[in-house]
Amino acid sequence: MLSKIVRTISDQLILFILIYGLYIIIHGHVTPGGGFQGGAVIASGVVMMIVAFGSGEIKKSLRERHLSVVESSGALIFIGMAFAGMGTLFFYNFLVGTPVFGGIPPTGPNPGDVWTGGVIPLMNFGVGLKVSAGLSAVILAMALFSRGEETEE
Amino acid sequence: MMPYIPYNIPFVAVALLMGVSLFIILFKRNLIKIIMGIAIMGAAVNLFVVALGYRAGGVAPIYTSTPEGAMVLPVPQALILTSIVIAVSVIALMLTMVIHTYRHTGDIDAKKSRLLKG
Amino acid sequence: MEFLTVHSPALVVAVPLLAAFITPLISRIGNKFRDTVNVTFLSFAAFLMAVLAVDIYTSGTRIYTFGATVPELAIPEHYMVPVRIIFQVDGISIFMGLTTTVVALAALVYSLQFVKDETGQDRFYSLFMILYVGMVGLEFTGDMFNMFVFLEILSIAGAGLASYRVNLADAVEGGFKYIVISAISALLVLFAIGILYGEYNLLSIAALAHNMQFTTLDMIALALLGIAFVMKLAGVPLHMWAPDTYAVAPAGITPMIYTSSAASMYALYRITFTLYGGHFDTTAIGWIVIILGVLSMFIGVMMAIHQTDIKRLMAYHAISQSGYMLLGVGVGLAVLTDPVALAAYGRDAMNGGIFHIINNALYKGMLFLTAEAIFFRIGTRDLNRMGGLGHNMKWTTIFFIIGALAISGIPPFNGFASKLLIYESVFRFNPLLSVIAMFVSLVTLASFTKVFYSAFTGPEMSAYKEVREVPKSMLIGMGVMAAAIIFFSIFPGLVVNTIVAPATNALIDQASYINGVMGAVP
Amino acid sequence: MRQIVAWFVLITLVAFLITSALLLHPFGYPPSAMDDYMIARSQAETASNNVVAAVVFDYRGLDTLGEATVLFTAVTGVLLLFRSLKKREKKT
Repeated sequence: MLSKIVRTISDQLILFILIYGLYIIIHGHVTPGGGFQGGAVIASGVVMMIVAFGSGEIKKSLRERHLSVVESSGALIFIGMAFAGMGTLFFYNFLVGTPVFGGIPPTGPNPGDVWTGGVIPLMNFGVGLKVSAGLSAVILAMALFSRGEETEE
Repeated sequence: MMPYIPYNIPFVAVALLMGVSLFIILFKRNLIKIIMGIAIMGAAVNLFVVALGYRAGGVAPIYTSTPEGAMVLPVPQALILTSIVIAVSVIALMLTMVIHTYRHTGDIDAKKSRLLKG
Repeated sequence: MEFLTVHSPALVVAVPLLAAFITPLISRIGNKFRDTVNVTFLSFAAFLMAVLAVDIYTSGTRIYTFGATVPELAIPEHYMVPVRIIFQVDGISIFMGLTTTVVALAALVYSLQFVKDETGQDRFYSLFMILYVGMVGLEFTGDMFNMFVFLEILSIAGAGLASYRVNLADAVEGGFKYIVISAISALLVLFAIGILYGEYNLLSIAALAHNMQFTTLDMIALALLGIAFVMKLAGVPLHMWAPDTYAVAPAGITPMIYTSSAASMYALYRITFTLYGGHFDTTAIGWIVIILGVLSMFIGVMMAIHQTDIKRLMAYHAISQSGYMLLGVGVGLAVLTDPVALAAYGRDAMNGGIFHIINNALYKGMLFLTAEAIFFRIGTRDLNRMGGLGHNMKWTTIFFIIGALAISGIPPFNGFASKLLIYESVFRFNPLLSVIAMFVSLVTLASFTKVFYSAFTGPEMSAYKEVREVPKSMLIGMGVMAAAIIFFSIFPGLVVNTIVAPATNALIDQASYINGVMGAVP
Repeated sequence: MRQIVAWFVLITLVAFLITSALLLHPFGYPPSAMDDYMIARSQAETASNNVVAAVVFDYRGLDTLGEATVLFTAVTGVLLLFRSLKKREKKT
């Protein structure tokens, strides 16, 4: 656990990091970024919390088991989107043209609209969930193990 | 239009970076250094692939509020996105194994373990 | 049913992946339930594989374009190159797929009771399914970069599983060695893919083969790919990882990792025959493959003789048996441009080499399982501390005998069938190679005789009086493989004609692979 | 002996790589048959302004599934290796 100054600042900063990560995930199909990048940003926030508060403190609110479940759910959202396209073919972008994220942007440079992209935003969301939970779980497990605690089953 | 860069210097630089990483992997016996070598090698290959897709004077391949003009190739960027995540995964697993090796032998020197013996 | 047939190439990969993803979610419900779900999903994948196989053997190569509107629409309308990822399943792909599936089913059933008392079972099964997905994807894909991704999937899953028994120091070392070798080879593959991409701006294997000009760049890419895949399949100068990893991997995983080496061998064949075939003088490359094969055969078996660890011994034999496959297919590659020689013996040699892949996956896999069954009961892999196990472990002994006879090429077992094809055809190519192959076979027999005598025969040892036969699911796992071996031994001609010959044709017939994708382009 | 072999491997591979670097297309002027299709059509076919996102999730979606699987595998592997070896009593 680090000094009080670091802990207080981390406590304030984590909110901004989470929002920034979410922004990157949600705007993945309009601006640079996407699920992986945003997920990595969120996981870096978790790493900051682990450094500031120590892994023992974080363990009370964040368990690897739960992270593992979140990760699986993200993966299932992603592969579920791929399965949902099977009316045509696996990975078919079936939402293009429908009311849900289906708006087709004009060809060429344009201001951009979040309500486009078909399945891409949904897949980005699933991947973001998965990456943030997965990387956090890895870091947490390593931090706990180096303190001599083993991961629960 | 940008002028040609002579002798493909970016690609040569990548090849030299690969050489550095291969040197580390072949000659260093410390397991952490071997992992570093693999990380450098991954970075070199990623740089190579993304440099392949650079188009002189091109802009990022994203249409949102972008200036008119040629775009750099999008596929290499998608490929290295995949490749970066794979590199991270491999390194995470390797570090885990090194931590365990250290727990078992109290050492991360490949010479002292059974490693690299037929 | 038609839905399943149309989508089977994608579903074979997606269904076990789904199982891997839901395993952490359903593990709370109970271990029995989780085991049932996993076995069901894998059986369903096996069923889909069978459906796909029937379809391919009746109506030819299947193309599945991910995300297009029609599966066969590999190239978008009014365009000239493929854009999306393609699964292109032909004779050799489905042959490897069937091999993988049989091994995976047997290994999964075997593992059910093997890991029953261990911790971390959920993750074990997740990784097992992912390992299966990696192999099948590698065998089906028609896209270079996709091949790299699946190569990484099978490497990481294999390495994680190889060091499953983290309480043993050598298990972690074996896993580490495997992942280092895999990472290096995968990065070399990626560099080669980068070269090919930079040169042609293509990633599909068929389109690359169509445009291949065999410039210096292509030669360098071929060299990098060759080094990488030989490293991964444990061919002799680069085989150092294999004994360590095979020896420490838990039961059920060793056959899987071994089959993943066979998948890498498939990738090597795919590169040399389909991607580069017909553009260069194949004799030189063929001879390189033959020399690799002979070296693997000879050095592998020589290293095996003096091993005392039963699994290391079998691992060296695995390397040695890989040599036969390389030898057979290498002879085919060397005479690829000579139609007379190809018809006279090249095709037979390739049949032998490819038939040997499935035979070897079966009996080698079963031998690894018997070794692990012994370890399960007596807790050591040291041959000098074994003895008299035949008294109490009757079924294991029988399975071991079947496997040992098959691997040594004793008639009437399937090992003999494939080795005979190799001996006869290679003899007409170059008699010396054939003699070496027979000599290696004899040494193999001697080595396994030694194992049999020291482990199973002799008086009952007092320390092992209480040893019982292994649990039922482990016996079933070995039994599935033994049944397949016996079937293959009784009907070798049938097997060669139905599944091996189409595989050989698929490798030789590069034009039809290319036309499958590029056919629509004038 | 080992050192000599290692130097030989190193020099050969680096020579290969530098040769390939010199022989490749001039930096900044790549061939682009496949990529031009994606740049031109991604907005109409996938409704996405971000061409890279379109490639990642639509044109080459299977790669991304593989990538997600790799990450899942690595996380599972890490947690598998850091697991507690003590057996639980309850729950058969």
